[in-house]
Amino acid sequence: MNKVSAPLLDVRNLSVEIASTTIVDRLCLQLQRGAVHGLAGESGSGKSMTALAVMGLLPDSASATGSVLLGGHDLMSSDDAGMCDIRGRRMGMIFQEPMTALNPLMTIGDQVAETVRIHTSTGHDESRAIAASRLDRVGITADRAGLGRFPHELSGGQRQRVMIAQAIALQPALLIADEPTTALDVTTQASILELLCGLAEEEAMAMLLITHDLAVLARHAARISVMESGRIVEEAESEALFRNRTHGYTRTLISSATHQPAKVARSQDAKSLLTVEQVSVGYRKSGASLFTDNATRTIVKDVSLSVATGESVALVGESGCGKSTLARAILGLEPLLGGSVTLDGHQISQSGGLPESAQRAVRGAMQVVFQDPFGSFNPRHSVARLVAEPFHALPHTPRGRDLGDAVADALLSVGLQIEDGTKFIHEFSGGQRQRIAIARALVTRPKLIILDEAVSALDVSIRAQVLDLLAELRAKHNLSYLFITHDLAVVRAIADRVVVMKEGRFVETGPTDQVLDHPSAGYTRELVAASPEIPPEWLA
Amino acid sequence: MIRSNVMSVFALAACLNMSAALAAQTSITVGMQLEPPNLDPTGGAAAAIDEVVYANIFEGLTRYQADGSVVPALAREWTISDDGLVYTFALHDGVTFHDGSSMDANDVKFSLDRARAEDSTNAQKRLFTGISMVEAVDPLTVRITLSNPDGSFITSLAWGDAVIVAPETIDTATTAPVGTGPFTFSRWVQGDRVELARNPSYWGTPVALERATFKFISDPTAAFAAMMAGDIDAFPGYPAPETLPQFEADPRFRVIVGSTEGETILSTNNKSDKLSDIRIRKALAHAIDRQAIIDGAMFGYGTPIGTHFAPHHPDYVDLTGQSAYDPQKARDLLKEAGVENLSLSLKLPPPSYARRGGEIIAAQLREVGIETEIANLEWAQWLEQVFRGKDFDLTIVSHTEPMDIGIYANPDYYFQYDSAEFQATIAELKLASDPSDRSRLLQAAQQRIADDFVNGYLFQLARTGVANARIQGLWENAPTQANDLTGVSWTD
Amino acid sequence: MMFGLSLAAASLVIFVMIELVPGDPAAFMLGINAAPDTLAALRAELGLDANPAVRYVRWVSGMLIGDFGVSYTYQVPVAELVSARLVVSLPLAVMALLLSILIAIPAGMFAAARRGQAADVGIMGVTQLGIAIPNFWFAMLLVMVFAIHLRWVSAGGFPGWEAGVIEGVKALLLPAVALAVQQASILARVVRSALLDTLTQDYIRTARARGLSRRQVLVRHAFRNAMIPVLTILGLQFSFLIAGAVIIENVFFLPGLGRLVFQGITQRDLIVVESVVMLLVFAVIMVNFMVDIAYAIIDPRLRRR
Amino acid sequence: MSRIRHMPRALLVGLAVTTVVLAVALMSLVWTPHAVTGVDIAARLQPPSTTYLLGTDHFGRDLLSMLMVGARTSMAVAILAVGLGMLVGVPLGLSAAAMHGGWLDDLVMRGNDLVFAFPVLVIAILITAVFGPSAVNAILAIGIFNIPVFARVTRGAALAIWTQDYIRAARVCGKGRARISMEHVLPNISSLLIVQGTIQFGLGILVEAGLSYVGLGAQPPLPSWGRMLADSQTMISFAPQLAIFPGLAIVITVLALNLAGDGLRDFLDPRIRRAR
Repeated sequence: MNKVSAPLLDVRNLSVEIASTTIVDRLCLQLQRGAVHGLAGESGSGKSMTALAVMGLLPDSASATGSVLLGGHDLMSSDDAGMCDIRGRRMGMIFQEPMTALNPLMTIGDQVAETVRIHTSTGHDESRAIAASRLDRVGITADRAGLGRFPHELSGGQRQRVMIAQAIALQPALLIADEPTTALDVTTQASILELLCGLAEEEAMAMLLITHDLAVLARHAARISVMESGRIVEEAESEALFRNRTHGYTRTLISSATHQPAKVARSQDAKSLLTVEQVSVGYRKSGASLFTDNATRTIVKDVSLSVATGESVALVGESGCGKSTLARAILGLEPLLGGSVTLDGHQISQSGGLPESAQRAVRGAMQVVFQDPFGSFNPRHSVARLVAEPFHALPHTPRGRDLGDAVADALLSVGLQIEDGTKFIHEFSGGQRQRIAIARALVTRPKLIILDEAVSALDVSIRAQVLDLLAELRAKHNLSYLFITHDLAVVRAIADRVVVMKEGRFVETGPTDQVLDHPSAGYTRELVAASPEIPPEWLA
Repeated sequence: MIRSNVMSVFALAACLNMSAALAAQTSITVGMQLEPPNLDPTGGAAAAIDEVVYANIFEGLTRYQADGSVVPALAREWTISDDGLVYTFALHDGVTFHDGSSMDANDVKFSLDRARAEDSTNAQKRLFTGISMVEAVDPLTVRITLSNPDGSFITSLAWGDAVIVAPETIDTATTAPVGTGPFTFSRWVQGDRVELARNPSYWGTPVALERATFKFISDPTAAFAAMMAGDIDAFPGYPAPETLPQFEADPRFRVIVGSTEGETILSTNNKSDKLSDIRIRKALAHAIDRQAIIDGAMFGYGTPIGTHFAPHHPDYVDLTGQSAYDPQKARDLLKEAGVENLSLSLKLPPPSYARRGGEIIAAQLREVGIETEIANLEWAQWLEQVFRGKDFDLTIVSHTEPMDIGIYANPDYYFQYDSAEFQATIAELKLASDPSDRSRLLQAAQQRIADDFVNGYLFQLARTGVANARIQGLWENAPTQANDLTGVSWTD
Repeated sequence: MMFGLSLAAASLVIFVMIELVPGDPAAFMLGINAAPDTLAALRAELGLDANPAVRYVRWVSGMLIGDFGVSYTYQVPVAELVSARLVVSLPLAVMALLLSILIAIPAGMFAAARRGQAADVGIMGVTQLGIAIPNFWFAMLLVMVFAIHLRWVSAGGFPGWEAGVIEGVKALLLPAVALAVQQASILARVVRSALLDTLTQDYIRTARARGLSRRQVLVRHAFRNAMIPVLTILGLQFSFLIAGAVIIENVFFLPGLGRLVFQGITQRDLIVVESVVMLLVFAVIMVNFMVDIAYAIIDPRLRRR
Repeated sequence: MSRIRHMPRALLVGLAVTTVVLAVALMSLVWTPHAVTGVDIAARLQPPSTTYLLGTDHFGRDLLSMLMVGARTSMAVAILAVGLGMLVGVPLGLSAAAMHGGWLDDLVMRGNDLVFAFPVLVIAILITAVFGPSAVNAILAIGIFNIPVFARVTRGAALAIWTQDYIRAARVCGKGRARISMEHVLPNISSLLIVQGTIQFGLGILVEAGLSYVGLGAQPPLPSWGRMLADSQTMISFAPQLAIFPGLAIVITVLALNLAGDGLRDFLDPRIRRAR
């Protein structure tokens, strides 16, 4: 691309400090009209602070230095009134969380029209008309009822479209999108990204697309800046960036994102460890009376699944498809409406419930790792106590020294130190916590570990390490995994077999490569197509 | 007979009959601490009823005057048969009730028959039990026949419970009283006030006031504030004696201090095993410093008494010396009685003389080694536990009925004094008609109960009132429970 | 359904509680020298001789047709007494609430807008003081200053609305102020913290990104969202103000509901106590119901489609 | 913009004053400047002097000594009432949260709503009318209304904890609801309970003052701030110290407790919100 025209946005030596900690360090960035500029980096790298500094919306505790020129006008020297005039009119911003980023008490029409009304002298009807046309542009049918709807009546994707509409209502020159699709399902993500990039081109906007997902940028951004610890370590055109991988950090990021742990060899004829037979799970609808029959909402509908010893099975699907509910049902945390679950030859769950003793017999054989590395641990217990918790109510609980040894073993096997057992959970990073969670799952020497989005909250580099650890442990202990995830990249990395789930039912089951490379079900094809991927040829 | 009812312990009514001068201001707001539960004096016991309606709305055949004497009211005059059994009353002519109907002998017969009937709810029914027959001889003549002679019958008829009511309006008398008095009832805002208006067709001397409002303020602080702020013109039974010096110092106000019939006593349960020993009761009497109680609880208002008798009565004997404050003697007596670590319950009803006096007495008893456990009770609880249940050691209460020493002759009365000798004295008194005999017997009775240290005799309750300095004609003393406004007027 | 059940449960609790109160209303009415037969006659007349179950049913079924019984002491229908008291208590509660709102909402908004600054610290300090002051003590000081020394208003009492609206409002002013101080302090704190809560929400940032100034954001977006916790507190306060003015009504000798109950308890006019407490509970449940409706008006998420 | 970091300071002041009041209350057990049980009518209504630092009341008792013992009464009643509320309310709230959506939860919440619907002061007066006025019954009356407060706060906070993954992890380990409540839930809501306890403590002192003001609190001769106010009200114009000092004592104590409570809330855990 030719760089003759003056950049629309010119950020020079931007530094942001909070409580004398440097968050953004002498950052320089130029954006051109009509182009999408990617800003990549892991959490805490300062991406969002950069965006907020450009918008002049830094928290009160932060201070910024340097210069931000928008179309030649210095934003850093504007007061808040001046910035108010520019925000919404000359530049707009889209945030990550569509569920909370819209005022729940205001109709979407009013929220979009508000951008128009506070910047122009347009009347009520006219601003509503503009709002309607902008909503129409982002794909929200703008009949009158549409304008009068409230955010809670819309899906996440629709809300994100409303967000876009209110940001582009006055056709700003600059649009900043901060992780605009991170909270969305992959199929929704694809369409939102298409919409954004189409808008940037059509309305000649400069767009700053901030994301942690390199694959998203590979597909949509013309240029990419990579941020690490507040600094831009590399900036290049997309393809060049991926092909050359000049900077070490960029290399790490790219290799982590596409990381594949060593495949685990295993015998194909291993016996079935976990059998899920025609299981249905659901809830009684709130407000429904005890006496009406069809008062339940079924989340998981009549599904069957088996996991063999040493096998790793991925259960993949979008949010709300019932995959986590099924996982909880297998763990005995949800009652079954129908069907049964058998583990290692023992029936552990069936509709109508089973005595506690049925579960106790095999309790040590099945463990779980949850997604949230922050919410998974009681902050008031020592790590050793946390790790030892699964021994509770096992028939043969080790005591004293044996217990200490078991905990030490588990900690060592996930790459932590024995001394870490005396510490508390707040002393550990997210990745370390997920290791502790795995240690906790390992301590009873289980046969099956259920991993519920266990790596989704981790940055790519950490994720790669944890995936390696999981692969290693599986090989060492002949473990079976049931991996619940929405991320096809993770599926590819860890699963022998994959089960695709949609609206409570299984739509496709098969070996990972076969399902992902040659999907047979329409939904699977859609899913695979929508999953962003760095073109393999760029990585050659 | 003697009456002692719960409400009346608050009751501090007033009297002073003066000629009424016409003044520019013709309305008055009178403060009262307690609100009457209803306005029918023949159907309720509360003193507050009489304090509103007595002499103002309702009248009886006879009535009390400010000085305590009883004079003719609706009855012009009467004759008594020689055997003292038949009373013939001549009624005033031209007396009408507020509804316009005339008051005649049939109304009198109705009222008295109703009061003494089997199902009567008259609180002072016993006043009428001596009546054997009431006859309307002609419209202006009533003949009453008694079963036994009764020297105090004329006085009994002056009670608020003996007022004359009309059969047509008696059913609504609780909320809309219709009487023959100089004021008519206009309205009652429950919880706040009762309003009266001048009766234009009053049979007697018309009153100076055109309107009168009784306002009910139970809280002493609020009473003080209302008086100070001028919201109330007169508060005859003013409940915060500690503030009287302020009113005295303020020329806008006049402080009226009078006497009541209220003997304030430390009632002692004579049947309690801790107190049945006279030495212990005597020790209690000597442990008490009356003046400290009068100063501390009543801020100096009150007269020490040594027996159950009003000091302003001619037959009063000052026996305070017999139970003079002497803590050492009290300790000796206790030692002599062989009691140690005596602990007594002291149950106090709401009035401040009891609550404050109780705290002082507790401290004084502690000085001589007697511990008390104070329990502050509401009237309902006090009635239940102390008066009826007799579950107490000590209590403080003011007996406000006139000439009520006879209660000591009733061994079932709550303090349970049972003395054959005293009972004989009272029986003799009932039959005695010679004034000097009566005087002797009354003095003997006073001496007897003082000698037996039945109760701790503290002080005669003073009637402390505050009024706007321009008001005249309010009662000073309280011979009966009343706020007689017939003689009240404003000066300029 | 829930409504009826709550009321039924409440009525039972109240009845049982009142049954436990020692003291006989008839004995109280007749005084200490009442003859036993007089007492029995009165008890029968008041219906006190029936067994508790019968009296409960009598009471509840009476209330259902609007008959709350007849006061033992006043011997007038309880409904009449209550309505006479309500014309004092209700306006007092409304005045106190209005005062409280008028003070608290601007103060809370002002403090929230200046979070951490001297004005905020000052306002919050005053509200802390307002919460800590016993209202009867404050009332006492008010009377001393405004009624006795300055003689601007009367020390208490209520002339009745027929004396004119101005006179009525004047009589209720000091009590309303005394009641409002604590309520306003609580409310101001709630307004402030609710506003600060909503100001950290994502949609506030979105609105700022749209170009709204801090002030516009506060007025257009934060305020309405902050109304939800504020409404909850307002509902609680109104319930409290109707019933909770017992002491204040005594200080200002106002003929209100609170004093009626207090008097009813001390005079063992149990039918009045029962009925008024029931009425207060009913009022609280009604207020909660109305608050729920108000939630739905403010928050579309709570509306039924 | 100059920012005043007021919270830590407020917390310090609050805690310090609370400690002083508590210390004074405890000290009154062994020493007061003058005896508070003696009555000395001759020395009544004296203005502040070197003998009587704050003057004397209408019975000639030393006001300062009365205030010290009154602090003990108020504090003891409030602490025990809050303790009663916690002792009953916290287990109720914990069980309700553990059985979320079950009949027990329903029962606790309905019961809470019912108690909340009753006018506090009126019922407190009724309770003392039933059982007779005494400090114990004041504790009971105040305590009963603390039960739903703690039940509600505990339930709300516990429900938030119950959604955490570590609860799920514990359940997978086969731990029962009761055990999880004690081991995982209670420790993690304890700071919230301390904060609420502090605030209820302050409220308790106010309610106790109100009850003893109408004569239903601790009985004489034990001094209590509320009754001291009631006793001295009519004397405010000639002995203002009698009405002013007990009032100030209440204000200062409640203020200190509220400051401490608010400060603790921010200090112990900035994430927790005032539960309603």
